[in-house]
Amino acid sequence: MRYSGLQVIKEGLFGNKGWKPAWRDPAPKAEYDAIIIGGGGHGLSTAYYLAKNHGMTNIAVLEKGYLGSGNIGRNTTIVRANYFLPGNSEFYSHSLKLWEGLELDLNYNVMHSQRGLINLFHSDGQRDAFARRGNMMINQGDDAILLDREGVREMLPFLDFEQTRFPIYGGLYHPRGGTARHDAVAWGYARGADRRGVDLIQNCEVTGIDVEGGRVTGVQTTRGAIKAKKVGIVVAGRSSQVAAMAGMRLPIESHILQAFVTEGLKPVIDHVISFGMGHFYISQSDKGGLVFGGDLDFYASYASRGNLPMVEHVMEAGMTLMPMIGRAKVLRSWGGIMDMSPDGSPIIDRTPVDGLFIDCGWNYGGFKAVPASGWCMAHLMATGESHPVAARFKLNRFATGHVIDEEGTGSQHNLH
Amino acid sequence: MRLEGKGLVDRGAPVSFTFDGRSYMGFAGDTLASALLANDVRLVGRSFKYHRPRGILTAGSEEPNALVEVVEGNQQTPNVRATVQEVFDGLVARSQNRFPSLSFDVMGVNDLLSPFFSAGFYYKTFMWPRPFWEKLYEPLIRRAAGLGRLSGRHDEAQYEKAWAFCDVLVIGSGPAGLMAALTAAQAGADVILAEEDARMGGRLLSENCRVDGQPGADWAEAVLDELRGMPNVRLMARTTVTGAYDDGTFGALERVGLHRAPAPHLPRECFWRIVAGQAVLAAGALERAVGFPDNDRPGIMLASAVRSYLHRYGVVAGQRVAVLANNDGARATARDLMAAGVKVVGILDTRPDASAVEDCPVYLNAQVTGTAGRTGLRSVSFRHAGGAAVLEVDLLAVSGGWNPTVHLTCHMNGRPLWREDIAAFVPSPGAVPRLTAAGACNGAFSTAGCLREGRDAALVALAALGRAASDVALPVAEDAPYAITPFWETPGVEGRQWLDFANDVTTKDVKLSAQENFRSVEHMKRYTTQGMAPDQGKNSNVAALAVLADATGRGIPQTGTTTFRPPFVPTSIAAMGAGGRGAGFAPQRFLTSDQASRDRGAPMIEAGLWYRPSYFPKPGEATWLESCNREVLMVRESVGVADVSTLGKIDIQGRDAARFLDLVYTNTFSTLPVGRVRYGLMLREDGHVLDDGTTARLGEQHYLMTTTTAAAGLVMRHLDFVHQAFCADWDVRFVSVTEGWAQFAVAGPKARELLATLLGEVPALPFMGVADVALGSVKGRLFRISFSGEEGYEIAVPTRHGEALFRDLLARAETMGGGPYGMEALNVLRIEKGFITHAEIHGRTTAFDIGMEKMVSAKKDCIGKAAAARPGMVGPEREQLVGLKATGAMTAGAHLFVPGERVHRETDQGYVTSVCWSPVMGAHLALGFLKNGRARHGERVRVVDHLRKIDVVAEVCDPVFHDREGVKLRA
Amino acid sequence: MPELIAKSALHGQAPKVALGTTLSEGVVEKMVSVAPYPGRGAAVDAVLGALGLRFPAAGEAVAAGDVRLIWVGRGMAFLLGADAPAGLAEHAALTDQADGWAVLRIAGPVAVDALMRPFPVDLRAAAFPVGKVARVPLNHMQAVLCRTGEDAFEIMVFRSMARTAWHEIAEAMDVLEARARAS
Amino acid sequence: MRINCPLCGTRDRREFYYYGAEDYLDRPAPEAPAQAWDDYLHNRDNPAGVTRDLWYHDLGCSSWLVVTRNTVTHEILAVEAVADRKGGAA
Repeated sequence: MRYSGLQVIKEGLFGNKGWKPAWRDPAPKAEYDAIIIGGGGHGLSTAYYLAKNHGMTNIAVLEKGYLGSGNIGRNTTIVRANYFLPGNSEFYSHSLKLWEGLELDLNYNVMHSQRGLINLFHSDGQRDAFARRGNMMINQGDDAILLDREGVREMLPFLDFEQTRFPIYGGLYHPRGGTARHDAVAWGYARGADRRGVDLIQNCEVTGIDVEGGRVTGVQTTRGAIKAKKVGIVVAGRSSQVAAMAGMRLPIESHILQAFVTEGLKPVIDHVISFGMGHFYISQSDKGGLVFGGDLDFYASYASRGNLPMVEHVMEAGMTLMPMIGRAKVLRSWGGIMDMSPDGSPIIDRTPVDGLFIDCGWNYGGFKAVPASGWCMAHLMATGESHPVAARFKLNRFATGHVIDEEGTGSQHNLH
Repeated sequence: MRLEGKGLVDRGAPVSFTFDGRSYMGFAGDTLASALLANDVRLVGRSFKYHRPRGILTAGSEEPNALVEVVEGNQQTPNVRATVQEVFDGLVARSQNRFPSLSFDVMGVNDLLSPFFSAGFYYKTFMWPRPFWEKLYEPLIRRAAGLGRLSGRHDEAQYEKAWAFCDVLVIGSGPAGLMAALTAAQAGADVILAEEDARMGGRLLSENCRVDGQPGADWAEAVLDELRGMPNVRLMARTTVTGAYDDGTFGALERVGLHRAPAPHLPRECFWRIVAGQAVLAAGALERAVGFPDNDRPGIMLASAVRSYLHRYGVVAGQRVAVLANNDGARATARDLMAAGVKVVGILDTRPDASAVEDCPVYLNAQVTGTAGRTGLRSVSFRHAGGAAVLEVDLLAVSGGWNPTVHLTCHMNGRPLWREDIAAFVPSPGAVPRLTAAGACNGAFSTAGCLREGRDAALVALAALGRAASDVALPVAEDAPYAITPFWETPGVEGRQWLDFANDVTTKDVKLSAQENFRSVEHMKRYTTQGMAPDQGKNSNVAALAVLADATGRGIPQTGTTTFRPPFVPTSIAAMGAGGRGAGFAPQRFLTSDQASRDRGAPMIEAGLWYRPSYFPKPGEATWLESCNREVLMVRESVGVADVSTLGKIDIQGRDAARFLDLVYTNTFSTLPVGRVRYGLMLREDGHVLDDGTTARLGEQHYLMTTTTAAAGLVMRHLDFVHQAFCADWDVRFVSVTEGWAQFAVAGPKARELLATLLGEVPALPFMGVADVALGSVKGRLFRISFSGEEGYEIAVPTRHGEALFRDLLARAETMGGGPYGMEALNVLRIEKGFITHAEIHGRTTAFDIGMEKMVSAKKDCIGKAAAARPGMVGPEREQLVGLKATGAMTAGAHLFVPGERVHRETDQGYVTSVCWSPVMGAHLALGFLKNGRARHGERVRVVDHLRKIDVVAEVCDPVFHDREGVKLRA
Repeated sequence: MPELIAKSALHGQAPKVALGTTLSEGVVEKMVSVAPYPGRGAAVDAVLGALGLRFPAAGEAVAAGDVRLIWVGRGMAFLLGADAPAGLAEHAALTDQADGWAVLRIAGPVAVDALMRPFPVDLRAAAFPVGKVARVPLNHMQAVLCRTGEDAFEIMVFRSMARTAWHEIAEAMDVLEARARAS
Repeated sequence: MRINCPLCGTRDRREFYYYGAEDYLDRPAPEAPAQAWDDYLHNRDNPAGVTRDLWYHDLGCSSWLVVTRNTVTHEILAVEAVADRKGGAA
């Protein structure tokens, strides 16, 4: 069933009785050409592009909960391509280009909104670091504009320019940055993959990975054994556990990232604003909620929930930067489980087991990567070779010292 | 309408307030909702999506409809619950999400278009043409969405945060909470009793009930009097516990100043962090609505709320009332109203087998098939066991049963348990460690049951605390069983039945989500937005779940629940962020020279929480650059003085001090002679540069390390780790002395001359030497070190003398043609000399990159040495520190390219980190990193900064531009 | 040769009084950190014994007349009011700390309430009795908190942050006063 | 979250700085093979369950601590000073 405005009107006139399921609920087959473990954003986009770009349709996505039950539904929905190190730069640039055609490609409105992202800076040194970044963005073919204090004031007049603890020197404006409706991304890819014949199997937890003679042969699940020639692990938040099923120990530590949304308010913030100095970023959803967050809780955790010190820190940062949000009331907080890698950059690579591939280590930046991650993981699984824009995301780069450390904080997992 | 002689409001204290510009009277003790109802105002809001007219549904913080803006001067607070806001003289409130007025809202047209606005419709359209999304569709959606408005102005009001510690935290002051508090307090435990309402007593204030023979409210007051008299009890009214966190920590929001006119320093709200040894959750239960067509009209109210308004406020919200219920409890509503003289036209009991005996007509097996009255209920149509009927009513009290307030027990991932007998979820025991649920929130709905569970929960808490319990007698109270037959929606009728009032989610939306295979409860929630409105699903999640369970052919327990997460009630950013506004976000650190610098007009800039002077303008200087150039030349030609006290200073002593330094620095300090200073490089264990600085050997077993300003805390933590983890038994101790010494750089060809006038005699220090000096009776230290490339000294005195010494040094310098210099000049001087800062050691550079690989001693181990040897950390592919010299201006952040090659990420050769105009050399200088840069001195590179429109060619050179041989330093 | 005048961290700051409670700047003339080397505990106590002192346990302040030795962290105490006794340097690292810290004193009936705003620590009498000392943050600042009387405390913060520390406690006092006025 | 510092007593999490897994205590010998250093710096068991990790009482007594705790429930089972650990310091 094709979605369109006309279809919405037609169905509306007939009581909305004709809408079909967005995807099937197939029983798992005994064998597939490829299995993707993990029905989150990255897993679903991997499946979609395996089917679409590589014609692999005898494949399944195994999800232990419901589709999109991981971080794809627990993030702050920011989409951007503002990295400055080789490796990240070309990858996120590619991802943003895919975002820009996503609705028409998927026939699903993921509400990708290029409302612009502004990274504030508060000293000459920070300005120069952002200039280095912005220039790299332009060198890569993306967009960036360096705003001075008055330029920021023009766009964001409600910031506290007079009293805030860290005076605003300016901002790096990324006009093509923005947001998207997070759940819709999962659903759009799920529906797209399903329409191409991919089996999306929910409530199917993988409990083991079968390896024979150094080669993957299938997986054990709560719904029985399933054979497969190729298996992709795409389970950010649980990467260490699933990789351990194949005897691997990953350079990953799991951390909580909390985020917050307020009650609905009439539009007051039209951009995505990032206040790095205060570890605070914010945007306003189309429903009117202020969606914002800060840094990790900073201790390893799988609890999907955090504690007050970071909650308070985030609120304090909001109050020093934009005290006009003081009377907005936080409606809900939540926590996602982040795969934190030792350099803050992800891994899309083969593993020591033949036919077993891994896509993990997205730190707290996985949402915007969903299209390119799936694109590159699909390329890797289909061809056995890294896609050129993900060629630096090697599993062994820590051992060899070829790290991609945007933050410059070193090999401590939680500092990225 | 207000009833004479009823209610607990203070009839002797009338107050005046306005709503939508009209003045009304209420009494102290009223909420805005009770006062509006007393004034027969029924229409108070508009719904989110369809802009449906809405009235007051509840009498508590769970209210989904009656959300208003409260206005104070040019500031306003959106989405205030009229059911929580207390009235006071001068309160100004107005309705929201309507245009132009509450009674005529043009957006009400959405209601007519609702067939096209089904759940998730926006995912299926607005896709074409692509640019229309940001330009047309999204702005329309954004404008229509949202409820209240922020003022857009800084919130300048006072807020507060505080801590409290107790043995037992009791949450809720109804019968269970009061018994728990009393039991715990009488056993001597420190008790905090937190109550969301302005007045303690919970449902005892809202029901016609008796405890120990007295009216419930009187019994509550007597218990509260007793608690007030106990020093170990703290009563916190107007305080909502918002979240349960690890290890007995709770967040709580106290409404301190919201019920009165603002006053100076009086906080609007206080966010408490309460740490409790044990907790008793006695949060009560929330009544559920019932699904039937147009069940959202003003005049349809929860039965318990009708009783609250009657007993607590002496208000009835209608003249002709009907009651719709699926349980026995709601019968009291009819009886209480009739006792108060209100006309009850009928009880509509959805159960076929309930009792029909009341003093008013009772209709069994009743199902409402429709309601009339757009801005206020006029009639109810229904069918029942005996046929169908229409009742003219202006108030319909509804009760779909009760949901225990389990929310806090879910905050640590606990999943509530479904209890079939009460058709509700109850807390999973132990879901929050050290917290016991009691009373209605635990599924005990009788007054006697609440009293008993409250006492028992306190006994559990006392036992866990190891305290003996005193014998607390249980009062006598009603103990009727709770009889309910679930009724979620009305079958076989046309029309929309609302679940989530605020977000306009109907039973049709839930069924559509199931139809489209959004069958998981989380999918349904996210697809329909059920439960995501300001009431957080408190009024509707369970009913929506039941409808989904039915639509998917599963039971409720199999369908599951969504997760309740903090906060329990929407909580203001300002309260949780209290203290963060303005400069409060981080401590401010001031130098002893601060006032002296400001006296000279120096703009102060923030650096690692410190404030440092940027430059010292002189009359006639129009730009910072003019001042900076003068200060640079001053240092190069005569003498300059700068406060460098912000550098971290660590005093290190012990027989193993030298050995310790050898471990943390790449180079060797055990060979440093006493009285000498050495530059040291410190790596992280991953092989990248952590910090650099000079370390002086003050004695055989005594060193003084300096760190950069930014990394002072980081280095201290690092040293503590290395010491405690790897060599705790070594004879070494260290402590920060950053704050103990004020230290000033005196630099330039006349530095020694200046110091001679100060000290009488300057110790004959070699370059990189240190000596004790005396300034009168004050003992100081003199270092011969330089960050400028000139002959330079740093003189340090105990901090209390810092200001005096700074002013003295300036006075002396100025008589010699010198003076103070600021951060700008300091930066130019160090770039000319090729000294690095954190602009260069930004966390991604290695000793190899900055040309210091020879400083990594081959003769010993050090932190970071092994990892620095990884293949990717060295070699010609790395970007290496170089100098750049150009005739045109360069910018830090520019990238480097080979002239003639295309400018692209793939051809990128490096980047610029620091730039300056060198007035000494008459050239633009820069430091930067260039691939294989050390082998490329003499080459020309293109410096491109798109952002600042810079495109110049520079010459690659050694990073040391000034006095490469160090002749001046050693003069 | 100049005679350099000395200024305290909060030089010129008048005491603040609210609800009978006074916040004022304290004076430290002498303060030395004492950090015994490994295995030297007995020797350190022997030397300190001459002053009538011993090295304090964690959270403890030991006093002899006007001379105090207060625990300030792992393996370290501050000696206040006296020079380090002869011989101590053989067994412990000694470092002058008199200029590195600002001292604030608060005394009066709402001292505890005021401190329960910025300090995340249990100040109930049983948990924090008179004589106890703790390393505990004052909001975001490192601090030393010492209970000197039932309603009296001494607070030490790094000298450069004294103004922020003062502001945060003074604001808590203002708020308490406004609350009292409103109730 | 509250951590029972052996010197300071039970304190709020905000006073502590988190470093990472206990692995950081087992520093390989300087000449150890590259794999040992890779494991030391990067690779982690990262259990969903009981783990031992390193915390620093940053705004307190400056002790480095080994905390035994559960990453799923956040329950803290034991706290020990790094410097005092059995068989610890070299």
